[in-house]
Amino acid sequence: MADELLMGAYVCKGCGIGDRLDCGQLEQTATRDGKAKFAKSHDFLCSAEGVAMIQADIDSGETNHVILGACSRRAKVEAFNFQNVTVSRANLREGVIWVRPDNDEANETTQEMADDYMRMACAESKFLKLPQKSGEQALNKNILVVGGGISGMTAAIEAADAGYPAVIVEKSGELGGVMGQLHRRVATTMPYAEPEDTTVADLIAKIEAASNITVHLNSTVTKTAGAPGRFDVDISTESGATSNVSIGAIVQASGMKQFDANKLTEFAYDKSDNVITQLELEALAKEANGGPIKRKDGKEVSSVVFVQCAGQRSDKEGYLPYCSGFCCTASIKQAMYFKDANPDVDTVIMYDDLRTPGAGGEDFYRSGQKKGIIFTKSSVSTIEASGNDLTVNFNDKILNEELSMPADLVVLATGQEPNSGPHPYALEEAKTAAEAAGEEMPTEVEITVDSILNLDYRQGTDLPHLKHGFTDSHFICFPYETRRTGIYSAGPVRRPMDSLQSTIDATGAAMKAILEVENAAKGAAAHPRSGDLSFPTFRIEGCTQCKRCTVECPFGAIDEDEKGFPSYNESRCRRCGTCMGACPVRVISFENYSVDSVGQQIKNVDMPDEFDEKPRILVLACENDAYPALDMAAQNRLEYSAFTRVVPIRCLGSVNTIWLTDALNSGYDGIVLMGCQKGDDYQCHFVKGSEIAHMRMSKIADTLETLNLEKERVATYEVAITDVARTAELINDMAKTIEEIGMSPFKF
Amino acid sequence: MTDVVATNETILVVGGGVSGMTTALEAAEAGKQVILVEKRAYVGGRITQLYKYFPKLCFPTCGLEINQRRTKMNPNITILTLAEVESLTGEEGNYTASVKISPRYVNDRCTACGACGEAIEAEFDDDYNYGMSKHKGAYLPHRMALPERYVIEPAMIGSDDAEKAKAACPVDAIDYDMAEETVELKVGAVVYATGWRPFDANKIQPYGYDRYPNVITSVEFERMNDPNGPTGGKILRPSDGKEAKDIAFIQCAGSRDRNYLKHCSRICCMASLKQTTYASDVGAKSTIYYIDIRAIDRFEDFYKKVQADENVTFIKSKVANITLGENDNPTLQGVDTEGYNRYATEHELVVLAVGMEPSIDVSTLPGDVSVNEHGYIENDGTNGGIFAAGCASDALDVNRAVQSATACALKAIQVVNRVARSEG
Amino acid sequence: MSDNNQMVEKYRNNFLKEVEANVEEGDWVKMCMQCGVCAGSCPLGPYWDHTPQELFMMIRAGKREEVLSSESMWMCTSCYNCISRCPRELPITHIMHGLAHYAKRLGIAPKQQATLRFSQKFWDNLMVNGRVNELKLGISLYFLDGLVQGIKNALAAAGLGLGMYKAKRLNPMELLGGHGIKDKSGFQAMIKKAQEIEDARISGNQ
Amino acid sequence: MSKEYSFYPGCSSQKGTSGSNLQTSVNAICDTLDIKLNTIPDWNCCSASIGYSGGGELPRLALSARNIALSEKNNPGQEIVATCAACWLATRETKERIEGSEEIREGTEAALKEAHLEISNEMPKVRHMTEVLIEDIGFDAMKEKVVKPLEGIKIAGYVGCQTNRPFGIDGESFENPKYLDNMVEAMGAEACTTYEKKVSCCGGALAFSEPEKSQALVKGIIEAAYDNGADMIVTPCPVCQLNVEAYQNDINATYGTKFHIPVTYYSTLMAVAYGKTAKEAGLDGLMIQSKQLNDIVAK
Repeated sequence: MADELLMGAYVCKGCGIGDRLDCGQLEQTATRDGKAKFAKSHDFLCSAEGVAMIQADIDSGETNHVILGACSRRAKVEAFNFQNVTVSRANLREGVIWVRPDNDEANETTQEMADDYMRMACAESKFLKLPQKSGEQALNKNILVVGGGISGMTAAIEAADAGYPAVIVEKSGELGGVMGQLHRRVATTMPYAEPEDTTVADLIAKIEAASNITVHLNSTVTKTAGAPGRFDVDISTESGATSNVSIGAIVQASGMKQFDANKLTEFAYDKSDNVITQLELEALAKEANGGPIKRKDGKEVSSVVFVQCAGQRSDKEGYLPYCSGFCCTASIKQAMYFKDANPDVDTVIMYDDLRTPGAGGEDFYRSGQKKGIIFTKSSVSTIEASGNDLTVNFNDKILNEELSMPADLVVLATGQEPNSGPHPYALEEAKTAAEAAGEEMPTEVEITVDSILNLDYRQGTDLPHLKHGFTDSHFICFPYETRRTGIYSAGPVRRPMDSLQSTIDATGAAMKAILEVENAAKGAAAHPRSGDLSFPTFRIEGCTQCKRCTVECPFGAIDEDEKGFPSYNESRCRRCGTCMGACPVRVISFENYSVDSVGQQIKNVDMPDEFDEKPRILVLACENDAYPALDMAAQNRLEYSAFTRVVPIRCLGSVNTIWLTDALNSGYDGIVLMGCQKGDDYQCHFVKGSEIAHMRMSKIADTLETLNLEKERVATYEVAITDVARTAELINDMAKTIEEIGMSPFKF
Repeated sequence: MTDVVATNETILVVGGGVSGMTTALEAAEAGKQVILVEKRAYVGGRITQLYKYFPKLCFPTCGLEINQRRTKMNPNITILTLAEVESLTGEEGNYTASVKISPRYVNDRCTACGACGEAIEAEFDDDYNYGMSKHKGAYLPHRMALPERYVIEPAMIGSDDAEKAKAACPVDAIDYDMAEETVELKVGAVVYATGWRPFDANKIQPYGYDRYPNVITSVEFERMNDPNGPTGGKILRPSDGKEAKDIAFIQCAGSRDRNYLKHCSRICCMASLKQTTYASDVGAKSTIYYIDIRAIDRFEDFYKKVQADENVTFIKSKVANITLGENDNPTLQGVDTEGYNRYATEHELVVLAVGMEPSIDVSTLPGDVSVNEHGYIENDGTNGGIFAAGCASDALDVNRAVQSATACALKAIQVVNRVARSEG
Repeated sequence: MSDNNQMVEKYRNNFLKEVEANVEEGDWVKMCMQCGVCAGSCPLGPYWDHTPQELFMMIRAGKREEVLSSESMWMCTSCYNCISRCPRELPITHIMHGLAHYAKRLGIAPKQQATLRFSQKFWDNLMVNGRVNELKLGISLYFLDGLVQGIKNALAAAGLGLGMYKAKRLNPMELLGGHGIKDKSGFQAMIKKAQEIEDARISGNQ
Repeated sequence: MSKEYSFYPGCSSQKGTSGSNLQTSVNAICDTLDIKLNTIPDWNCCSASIGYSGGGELPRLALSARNIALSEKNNPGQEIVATCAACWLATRETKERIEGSEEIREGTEAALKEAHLEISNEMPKVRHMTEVLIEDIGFDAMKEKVVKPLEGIKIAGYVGCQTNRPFGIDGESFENPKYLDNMVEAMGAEACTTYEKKVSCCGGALAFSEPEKSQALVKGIIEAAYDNGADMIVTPCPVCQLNVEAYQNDINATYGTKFHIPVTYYSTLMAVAYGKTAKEAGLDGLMIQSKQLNDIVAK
């Protein structure tokens, strides 16, 4: 593409735009004010003919910066998807005619609105560049899999099967993980009636047979530097021997650890050998191998009680608050071990809620009943051990009685804890919690676990935790979105799950890793701005090494070099622009999104003078939620103030306060910021963007004071995509506020 | 005539709900050619009809917006709407799918300006709102519908309104000459993401859904609570349009029951827990009648939160039957099995937490595909290049459905990569 | 130690096994998932001291005496509501009949239980002629509680009797024999044989 | 050509017994509809669902097995039809129980041997009279034969328990069967379609052993009929008929109600509509006479 800036503006007359607006004037505005090289109108721009017209101009080199005065940037995307040129869109349909009444007194302001959007689009266009390659792109198909349990083995096998070589790092001496310790696993296929082979042996065999899977046993990851497509990973053995591999993307399948049953003193785990955990029973079952199961003292077990939710679903200090999900079916399976060996063994499962979901779960439950397993809804209070005799004291919730019964063996379903590394934001979160609780600020948090990944990242060594130590994603619709691009966790480290779930999960994680490998090769962004080829750069000469960008990046994408300058990692970056918003000296920008590309839109709005009684309201709206909500308000023909000028932004986190001060200085009467919900159930797809923005805006009050403007002139809201009517209301509220407090004095 | 380019390195995804879109997007963004076949006139499936997700109480349309943007921008995905796979033959790496495409009567010139809808009177039951409201004969299925194109109700064809609609269209996008057509697609791998349908509550005779106006289903209740839904977000009794302040939720309505669906539908417990928050938000009381509350993994946190809400009561009991009480109040008969307590309790509104029924028509599958007795396709490794994603494979919540769909993308990629390798 | 013995019995599923082996359709008991639909569906539910679902739990809990001596299952009207609604396909009505019969067979059933006595009379009555003789059945019922109570009952029911007589639905001639089958001997031999087989099976299990 | 069935009348429908007028009226409509019922010779009692105290599983099954065997022997190739719910249920259950278990089949066969009888592997279908009418004759054909439509009578269709559960009529719901209402309307009367007690229990045999409890149930059944504006109650079941009709005075005495509502059989209604005499229709068997029906007969 030629370096010369050739802006071509196109105004669509379709969808009533032509009837409602003076398109001739819009063309003029684009050329006269917007400095477009030319402007054309078309009756139906998104039609094949209209698109062809534009494409022809592009092909003939007439334009390389296309400006479309038509519908919302969310509409007709496929039609206006031009290659090798920048495209800016003035939203004349959803942004103007659909939100304004069609009558004489409205027409003037409606036209002004449209003219401004043309100016804004031109201003943006001027500052847009086509993303160029950074030179960082490289195709590296190697997938690192940390953990050799069923999740890890599955991830490796599935990736390798698709042609992406896998490297497994397992800290123990053999593959298999927890699954390897099991006798059988819960049924995973119809008729879901019998315990199944764990498949661990098959998986190991597959791995040994695979030409493109390498396995490092007795090894851990001692360093992970770089970024997707160019991870530089050290793998060290216990003996300290270190090998270095180059990796494209990472799957963390570090699995689960058993809850420490010694905490369960009420269940006499610490007192009796005959009170054991599910995993310990697996060992006994393996030993018995289909024969009668004997307990430690050699006695054949003739009665066994399974205590569900042992140390789980509890608010007690040190207990697990969550449900581990797998234990109900696991206990049914284990009771089957006994029943299959000898139907006369009494097997009682004491549960609170029996959780055997899905098609298979309920079948397996019925199969257990058919085999004669007794299920009783009850809560076990204590287990008494005297010698080898056990007495289980419990409340039968159906018979509503306090009962007790003897048992040869008691199995505690203690559930699983994630085997995750230290939480990078532990201290930060502890502080916020302390602040909320009004307690004194902690200065440090105790780290009790070893690092799994040893990330050489500015923001910590491991994947951030979500809750209860799990590395899960916060997003229901995007379960794999971690805050460390190119590193995906799978299996029980991510969420409590059983082996079938882990297998599916690991396959999914492998898919994400492969996709990230491909993205890194293209220099394309991962979710949610999938495919975005731009990346942030900064003017080193302007940088003050203030570290805000490196601290605030929600994805830990930015490191610091030895001099303290930010060093960007393109393929870690998600293109939210939070760094750009953070930078006090405004040296950070993207080729297709910059302080100027937005700032100039704001500045290029025509600013009537104070006495025109035509205020200007700037709306900065999150492109994923608030902006669509505004579009839908328009669809519903909800009206909002004609003095509104909306600029879509990638994330509220990308809002640089300079935009606001400039806006206020240049005479805007009110500013409305619309971002996503923050806090515990945040909906910001860049995680922290909205939160950070709210923090920054709380400081804008000072700016307003120095300008001695009323603080009501800037309002920040959490807006959901469903807040269709509300978006319009919020704007109109600001319009009302301005009527009350009067116009801004800063009009020049 | 729709012409679709497909080769045996193409991945066919059947069903464009959250699972199908996920599979399609992951595969397409990894560089594969994908054809997405959707029965409805728009993609997004059932999540477009959900008001909120558990446990975050966030909005499904938020994720939908991202996925739709990804789809619009991705040239590797071809979407066929109003299309159904009628039959599939062949083997791994070489399948032929015959796809029936019903006419939309609106071509891609449509700008969704809405002129056609305004021009006409004819109204039809709105399936999107489970028949609780009407839409015009020319309509946009919902505000975020992708493709963003109007649809003409076939029943309207030939009427004056049909002509009015055509005349009103400023861009000549309405075309009544469109006819049903069948296209044959040659593909390498097939992912069924055909999703689920709510179990037909009319069949649950003891609960009188077919007889009592104030007995509704959980999916209807969900639409009701959407501010953009048929009641503008108000919980209204169908019998008298009054706001319901005392709501009963009956779990396992059609699930875990050999008379209906033998399996546990997994989502209903969490869905009802979620829906109690809608009720609490407007100061209404909720009572949940359950057998086991299945709030698995960290969903337990949400369960605890709801238990702490004094507006919500839990009763461990499968309701025996419902009779009609004063002013159309359903009366629930049963026994609280915890400690034995017989009840006959009136509520103003009853919500049946209806189960998930797989919506795949098994007869369209090749005979050798494993399907379990509940109608779910089993990914047991014996189905060649055919895989099941999301609720075609089991009763799953959205989160697990997306996991499964992502996994299926890789399984399908493995197949077409093998084809590519073999073809050199 | 008796406590302890009792405790030892509890939650041993011996009684469950006993029920599975000896009670009509007893092998279904273990399939109950305690949803309570049967309890809520029973027309005489309020009169049961233990509802079916509770009885099933008690059987699993080894509460042999309590279950077999209970009046509950004698409350079954055979309306089949529970069967048609049970999500787990348990033939509850039959299990109730089976439990009742088994309790009676073991002599643990409450002797004065009205339905027990009526049921017994009904059976005995039909055993005589192969068909039920309503009048004899009726009269024998009235005198179940001895003469005095019998007369009271008779007077109370006189209106009914008279009405039914008028309506030709109660025939005094019945007393002189009335309906019956021809092949009585074959009939009784058949029943005898059936009983023998059943007795053999059950004693075999004990 | 007339349809033939092997007929199992059951104890309560014998001459001079509680359900005899069911028998009379069924004969009447069969005559009109050209249905031939061949009574099973020497049939015996099925023990209803009450003989279980004395009779164990196998002896009780043997009872019905004997009737099936006799039917196979004397009315070969004919489906068994019963008019009494309990008879139908017991017989059909026996068939299914025998088909469902080898042990039970062997047991019953051994027992039958003592009576020199046997059952085949393919035992005949066991059907209820209403099934025959609905499935083999059909509502339209039933309607065609109406000569005296039962105009102006509002009738609550009380299906009861055992006619409806666990088998019922194909395609009908256990909770809200509609066929009895349809029959009523086919006869030109008005059905109380919202009659919510149509399948609730009358106490069955417990009417004898637990009169108070049972009468409390019957009270609800009658009350609901009045609430629905019914002139009379119609039922297919002899036990229901007896329980709901016979105890109205006792109930009035206990609860101070003023119940006096006729309770007839569907077959009585049909016989009347088919222009039969009061005797043929079994109207004389009613303890509570129905003026409306008598008037129509007199027309």
